[in-house]
Amino acid sequence: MPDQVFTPTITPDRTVEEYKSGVKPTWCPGCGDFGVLNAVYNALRGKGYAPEDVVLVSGIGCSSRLPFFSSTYGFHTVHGRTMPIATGIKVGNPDLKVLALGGDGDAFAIGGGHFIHAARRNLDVCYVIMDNSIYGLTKGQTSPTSMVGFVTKTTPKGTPDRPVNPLQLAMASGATFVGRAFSGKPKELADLIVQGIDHKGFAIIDAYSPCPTFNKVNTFKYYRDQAVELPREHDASDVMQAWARAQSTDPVYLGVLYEATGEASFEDHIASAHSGTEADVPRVISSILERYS
Amino acid sequence: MPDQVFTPTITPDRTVEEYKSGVKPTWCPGCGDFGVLNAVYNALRGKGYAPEDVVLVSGIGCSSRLPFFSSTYGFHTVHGRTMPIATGIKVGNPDLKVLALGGDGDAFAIGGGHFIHAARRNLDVCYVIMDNSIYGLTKGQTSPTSMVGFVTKTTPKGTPDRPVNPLQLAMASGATFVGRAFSGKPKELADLIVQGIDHKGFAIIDAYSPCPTFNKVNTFKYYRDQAVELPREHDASDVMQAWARAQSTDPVYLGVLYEATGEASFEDHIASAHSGTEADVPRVISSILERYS
Amino acid sequence: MARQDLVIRIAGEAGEGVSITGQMVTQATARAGYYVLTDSVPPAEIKGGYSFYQIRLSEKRLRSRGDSVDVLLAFNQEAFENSIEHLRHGGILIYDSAELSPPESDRYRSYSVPLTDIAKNQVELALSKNMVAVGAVAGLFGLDTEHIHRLLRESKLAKKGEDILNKNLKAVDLGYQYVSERVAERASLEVRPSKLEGRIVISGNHAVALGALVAGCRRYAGYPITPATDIMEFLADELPRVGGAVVQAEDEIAAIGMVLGASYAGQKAMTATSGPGLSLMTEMLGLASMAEIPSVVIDCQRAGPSTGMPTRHEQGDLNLAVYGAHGEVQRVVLAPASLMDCFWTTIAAFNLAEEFQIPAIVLQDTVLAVRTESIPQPDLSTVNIVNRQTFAYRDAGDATEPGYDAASGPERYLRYQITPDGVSPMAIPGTPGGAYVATGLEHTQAANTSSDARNHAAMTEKRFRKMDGVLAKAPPAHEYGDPSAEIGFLTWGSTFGVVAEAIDKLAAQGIKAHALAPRMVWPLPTHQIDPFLKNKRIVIVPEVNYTGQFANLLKTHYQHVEFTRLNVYGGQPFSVARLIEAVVPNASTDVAATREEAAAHA
Amino acid sequence: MARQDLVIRIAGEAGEGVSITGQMVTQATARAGYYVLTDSVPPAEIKGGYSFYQIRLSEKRLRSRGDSVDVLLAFNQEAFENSIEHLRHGGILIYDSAELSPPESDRYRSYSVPLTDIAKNQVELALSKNMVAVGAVAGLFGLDTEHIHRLLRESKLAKKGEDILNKNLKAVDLGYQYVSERVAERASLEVRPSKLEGRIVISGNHAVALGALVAGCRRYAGYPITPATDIMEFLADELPRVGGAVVQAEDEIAAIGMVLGASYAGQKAMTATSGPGLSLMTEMLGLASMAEIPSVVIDCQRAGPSTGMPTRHEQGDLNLAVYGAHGEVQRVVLAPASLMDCFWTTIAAFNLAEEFQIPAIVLQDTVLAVRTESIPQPDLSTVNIVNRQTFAYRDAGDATEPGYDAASGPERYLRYQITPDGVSPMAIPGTPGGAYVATGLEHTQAANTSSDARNHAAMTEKRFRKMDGVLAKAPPAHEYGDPSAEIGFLTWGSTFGVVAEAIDKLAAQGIKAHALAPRMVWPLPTHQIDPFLKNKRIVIVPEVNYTGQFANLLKTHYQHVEFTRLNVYGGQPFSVARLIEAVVPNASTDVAATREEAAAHA
Ligand SMILES: Cc1ncc(C[n+]2csc(CCOP(=O)(O)OP(=O)(O)O)c2C)c(N)n1
Ligand SMILES: Cc1ncc(C[n+]2csc(CCOP(=O)(O)OP(=O)(O)O)c2C)c(N)n1
Ligand code: SF4
Ligand code: SF4
Ligand SMILES: [Mg+2]
Ligand SMILES: [Mg+2]
Repeated sequence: MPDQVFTPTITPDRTVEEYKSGVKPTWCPGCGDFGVLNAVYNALRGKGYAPEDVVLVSGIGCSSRLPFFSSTYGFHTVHGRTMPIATGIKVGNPDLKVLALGGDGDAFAIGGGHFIHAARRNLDVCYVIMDNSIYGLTKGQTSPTSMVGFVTKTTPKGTPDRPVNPLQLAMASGATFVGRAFSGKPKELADLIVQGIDHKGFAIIDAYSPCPTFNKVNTFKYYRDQAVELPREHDASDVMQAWARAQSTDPVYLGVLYEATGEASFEDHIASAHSGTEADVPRVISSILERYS
Repeated sequence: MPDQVFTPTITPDRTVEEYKSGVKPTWCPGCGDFGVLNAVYNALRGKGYAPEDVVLVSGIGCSSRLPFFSSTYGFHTVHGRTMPIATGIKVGNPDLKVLALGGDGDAFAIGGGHFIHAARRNLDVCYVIMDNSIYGLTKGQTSPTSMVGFVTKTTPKGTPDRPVNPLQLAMASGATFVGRAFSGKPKELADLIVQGIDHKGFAIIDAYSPCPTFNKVNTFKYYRDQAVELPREHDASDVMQAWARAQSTDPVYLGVLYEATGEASFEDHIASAHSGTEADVPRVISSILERYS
Repeated sequence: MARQDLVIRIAGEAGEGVSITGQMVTQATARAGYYVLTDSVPPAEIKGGYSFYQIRLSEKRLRSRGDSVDVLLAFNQEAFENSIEHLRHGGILIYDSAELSPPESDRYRSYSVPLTDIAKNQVELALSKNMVAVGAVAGLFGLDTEHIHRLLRESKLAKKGEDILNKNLKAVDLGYQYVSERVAERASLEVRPSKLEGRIVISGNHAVALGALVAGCRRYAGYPITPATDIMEFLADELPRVGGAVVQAEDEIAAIGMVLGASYAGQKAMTATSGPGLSLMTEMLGLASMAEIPSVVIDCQRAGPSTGMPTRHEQGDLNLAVYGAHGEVQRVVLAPASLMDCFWTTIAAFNLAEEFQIPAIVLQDTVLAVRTESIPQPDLSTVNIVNRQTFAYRDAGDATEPGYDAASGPERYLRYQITPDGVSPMAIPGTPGGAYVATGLEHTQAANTSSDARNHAAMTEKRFRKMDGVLAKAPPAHEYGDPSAEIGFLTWGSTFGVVAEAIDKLAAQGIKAHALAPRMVWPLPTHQIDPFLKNKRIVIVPEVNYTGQFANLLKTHYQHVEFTRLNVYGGQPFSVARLIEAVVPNASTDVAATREEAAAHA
Repeated sequence: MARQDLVIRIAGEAGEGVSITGQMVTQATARAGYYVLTDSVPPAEIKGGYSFYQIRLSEKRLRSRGDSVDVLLAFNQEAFENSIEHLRHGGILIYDSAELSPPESDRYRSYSVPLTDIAKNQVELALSKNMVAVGAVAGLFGLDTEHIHRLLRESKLAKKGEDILNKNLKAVDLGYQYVSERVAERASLEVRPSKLEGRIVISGNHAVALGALVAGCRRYAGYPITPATDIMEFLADELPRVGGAVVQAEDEIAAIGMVLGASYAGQKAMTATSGPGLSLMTEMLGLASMAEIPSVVIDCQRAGPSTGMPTRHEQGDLNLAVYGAHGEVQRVVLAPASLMDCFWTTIAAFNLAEEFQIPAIVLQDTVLAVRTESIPQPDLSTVNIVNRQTFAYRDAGDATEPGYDAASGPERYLRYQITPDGVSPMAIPGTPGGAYVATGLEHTQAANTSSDARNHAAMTEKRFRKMDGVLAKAPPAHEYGDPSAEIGFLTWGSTFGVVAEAIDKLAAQGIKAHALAPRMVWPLPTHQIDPFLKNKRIVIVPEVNYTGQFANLLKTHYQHVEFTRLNVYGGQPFSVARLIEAVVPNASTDVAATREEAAAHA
């Protein structure tokens, strides 16, 4: 098995239909996740990947159901463990195209620790966080990106916790591509996903994906009012500019806030550490036995 | 029990000896942690706290043994869980003086997720990370603050992971006090701990504390060469300045890089949510029973 | 002649409609003096999809949801398809004629009720459809609509203005009227209310939360998870009213960590979760045992393994609760067997945790978590609250005084003192002279670390001695049926309720049976089980899992008793019929095995 | 007459000195053709503190570290104090006169050897003290110093220049000379070497790592923890040499997650940890069972609970390995019983994990983890490697062909196909037509989510059917002693080695005994245990834990067998004496119970 290698197939003239699994999404009508799903379909089509060369990895949450709606391979893991499993898949077979997906709770609450480390490893994975500032699947509790004072049944007096800033968190952890998008602009989102895939190293995209059922604050309208494209002059290679625009809450900026190019990916490091292949197994074992004799 | 309340005793004329437990530190000769321990003694003495009003909370690691050497209360928890337990203690009794302590592995590897959330809660705790860029207790493996290329037995070709920036991570997570210190300057460290204690909200101090046994790179000499005090003009209230100086690696800056004052602490939020006390229990229970009848 | 009981299922799309209708009927029914007990699919995962709310009412105390449905109210086609096989032969189907037109069948009588139409055209408020449904259901068994009217007037609806309220009242009446004029079988559906007073209608999870509040729990930390979240939601409302606090943690490890921290600081604290969360707490629970920190964990068991079927029932976490630790730990595991028990068992958990400074795990299960039931208001005057033994500062300077002596210095306080019962007084931070370091490392009596062999052995024994005390304080087991019977059911959790009904049914057939359900499932309360086993020829151990976790636990102690395992594992509770079948194979009972169970028997 | 065996303990401050001296003696002894077996305190937690390295050598195969010490070499006072009670009556104490002057005693003969002095003044290289010690030890039992010289020449020292090397060689000779001129009992210490060839000297953890490499493991993810870290360190060196990779994860949850990810992607992968890490992996291991992902976890058991005593021995994680999951899972738990077994059992773990697509847990223990032993070089030609059944793309378009048919579309691939043996071929990403979503939710054969009761029941049964296959493929159990004996020891893990020695000793006293140690401890290999139990009158179950975890596991299956539990729980392994005592109470054996054990008997 270790020698199973393949060259991913790229076919430019694919259709979106080829990426659909035939399973009907179970999301509520009006859920932002539909837009993200469409953007994922379109991004994959744009890349022309064969569905079998792609793995969508997710956690647990409404958003994390996405892989079931796609004809690619998928791994719907457990809550918060999207990153470790995506890491394992990429380390297991660096030729696979791995897209990670999931909710804000999955990524930043229970998965917060793994997020930091996936970023600092600079794993060549694009991670789209479907950020609705709420726990959708468990029916509406405060999430790490909810605003201070956000009222839910578990925080009836409003949450006291200051929101995590996903973009700054990614930058502080060494991520090399940091973007923000909005499910209400699925074309731009699809473009951003393509850029994230093309980027060598860890690409994080915080995608606002409203939950009309449980979050009555961060709605489509809210983001339409609040979110603007990055100004033309924004220099994504300048970490200080990126940090400053990530800090802004009014407006919030959409697009590639930060990108560092030319950095080695985790996969590069692994490959460069190799001093042999499967063919060397007998030789290596002999040399070990000799060493111990 | 819920009504056990007390007013912390402050006695200004205490001696350092009063904070020693009589247990001899088990650290290797020359370990940076001795300097941190002394700074902790001095900071507590400076505050004049009664030892029984103080709880030192730690995880697992060489550094995390510190509470055993102090005459205060202590909780030597499990690896990486310093923050949840410190949170519980403060929420359990907000009058206690809680100082958290531990290693870089404890704080940023296994404890990385909790670190983010302790910061965003703005818990009124001062957290001193004894940062030696190595796992000391397990005999020398790469830690999240080790530099790229750092060679250990688990990373014989040098670690591929980019180091976490503890200060930026804290800022991205909403910490309101972010400082850096060096065990080789214990007086300044003690002062910084006092400032961290005095700060209302979460104070994180990344304290370089070399491990001469296993880290032959980040030595006392290394930090003496590399670390300088913040320039006089540094404005700790300016998050952009703080971010920029936290970004710098040559030199690295010592002192309070960032402080936001006047923010409500987690304990403030909890107190402000209270609409009654233990005395209201019978009334509250009656009203619940009525509601359900 | 009035019926003994009636089972009504309201089925439709997951969301507010089904549960609002169900809850309103339940409340009104209880107000009218009936015993009432419900079942439902817990808050659905994502909106949409099939969902139901099942209400059973009776003049007498109820113990299970009922094997089959007498009246099915179907809001849509999917609901009809999923529920119809649960309708008993000769049952009644009510459906919204605007949404579906089910086929005729001689298995049931069906009535179309134009719920949507009445709401739209007669009430002129489309949203009042659910109230038309409530009225229709009331009309079926003759529930006085006055109870519904009063509930509506007390509800949030009343604040929406006179017009809205009146329209809703009218909707109820129209639904009632429609049904009472058309459904011929009405008389056969009548159930007499009981005349009991002073009852509350509460869900199992809320009973747990109320129990915690009464037991003295003042800190809660948790991470949302089905079907445990409403415990947190209840306490998030109530604890701040008594100076307490609820923290939404970043994950379950943090939640249990906060509980340990708060308890170390002197508070009674708890968390609630379900299987995945309990799995994550494994390491921290070991710390709780080793550092001897009182702590309570409610595990609302759902169908596993892994994420499994989050809204389905299973008694699958017993092994984890008992054995889930590296090294060897002391803990108590309790399981409520009825809704009332959710309240009392939670209190017992706090008391045992406090007295013995150990973690107590309550194995709630999905059936009880989501069940709403009318129960007698718990008699708070009988509540016994236990607090941990604390270390107190004595400044007497009197060396003859046992305990701490200020002059002798802090060495005198032995946090982990080796005592005959294994319990050592705990110093709460802030107590002078009590300073110590709580630790998960093996330690001496004075809480210093030690790898000494003699010390480890002695400390292990000290900690395990506490388990004897725990056993002596075991809350009484549930018993049902005829103690002289040779057929015994030894069970746990909500399965006990179904067993009790089965025993009644067997008794009616002249078959004697006897049931025992220990509320403390670990350590094994052999002093409760021994007398039960004495005269038994057959001991059946029914549980909703595949491997027979409780049966295996029993076998580790009872080497010479033959336990007959009886397991269903389809994510559904036992039916009464299945249990009867185990005693009287091929018995033709009047209840049809449900589809789920048919599958799960295999 | 030469002795059967000799036990030498080198004791001093934790750090390089003790282990370098010990390792050098061990290597040279093995080169000289002796069987050699060591014990030591695992890499200490923080530098300093007491540490020892114990070497037992013999002409015959050894199975335990030896109950008592024949020769104690004490580097300092603390080492003397901690070790002296392990020295047998009439044993020999060698100490560094510069560091301590122990009292005279008639329990032992003592010799001062001026290690420091010789190194400083005669060799003129203070650092050579350890080599003086090595020479001194060699001199005691007549080990040819040529073996040591050769090791030094092959070592890193040789690169430090001729002068340094020569000084070290001289140090060895001076130590040898000093002892041979002074120690009167030398003749009585002589042990004859065996003449076996082709042996390797390896530690238990390295044998595990080597086994993994041979089994086809190409990905490793782990988080450092005592006493497991050296498995990771070994593979960090070796895997990149064969195109593999090691990832240092941020915690144990991430480590097992990476293992599952890599395995999903088609690699054989593993992680190694000890108790605290295994606890943290509980949830993820449930996912592995549910999503059916082959995976291997090495758990180097240490003394618990919680952080416990990280450098001490205990067989305390069996419960967690077997039962540590919410819901009900399929896994295999193996335990090596000897050093050689560490190699083979790891291979068996991979084979079982692959064949049945389940997690396999290897319960390594501290005794084996840190033991170094001379063992025959494993015969790689007998290694059998099993790979998972994979789904292969067949573009035949031939509908009669079983398996995938391109024309029929991806629905045709059933990842979780219900098969007679429960095993369903696994598609590896990149395989056309094999796309599926691995999930921890209950799922249909086609890997879609489902809460259907019939489906859950059928899937539960499918998954559990795999356990029958696992049993059929159980690696053979270890057996020792006389099968006709009525006294049986049923044990597991490293305890088996001590049991085997006890059986030899009992045989010498004319008492017949028989031992069995299944290498597969879960599922219970009853086909191996049944025949063993057949003629037994007494079945003793010795294990290093308090509650008798293996005994309890046995009881869940064997209802009518009386198992006699025998437990020590001081963080130390069994002594031979303790086991003999269990059979022949108050037997006066020639071995003294060690202090640790004396404590742990209670
Ligand atoms: C270990 C564990 N804890 C808790 C849960 C319950 N749970 C499922 S999804 C979820 C959070 C969902 O929020 P998010 O990740 O933001 O996804 P969304 O549903 O909003 O898309 C929680 C708490 C779980 N499945 N597993
Ligand atoms: C759950 C768990 N995983 C791993 C370990 C092993 N371990 C103990 S301390 C430590 C890391 C020590 O590094 P750090 O936190 O930086 O502290 P230091 O020793 O350097 O002061 C590790 C991996 C453990 N005790 N528990
Ligand atoms: S609950 Fe919210 S996030 Fe979940 S499917 Fe519905 S709208 Fe989307
Ligand atoms: S190993 Fe390093 S960190 Fe640990 S005590 Fe020694 S010097 Fe300090
Ligand atoms: Mg969300
Ligand atoms: Mg460190």
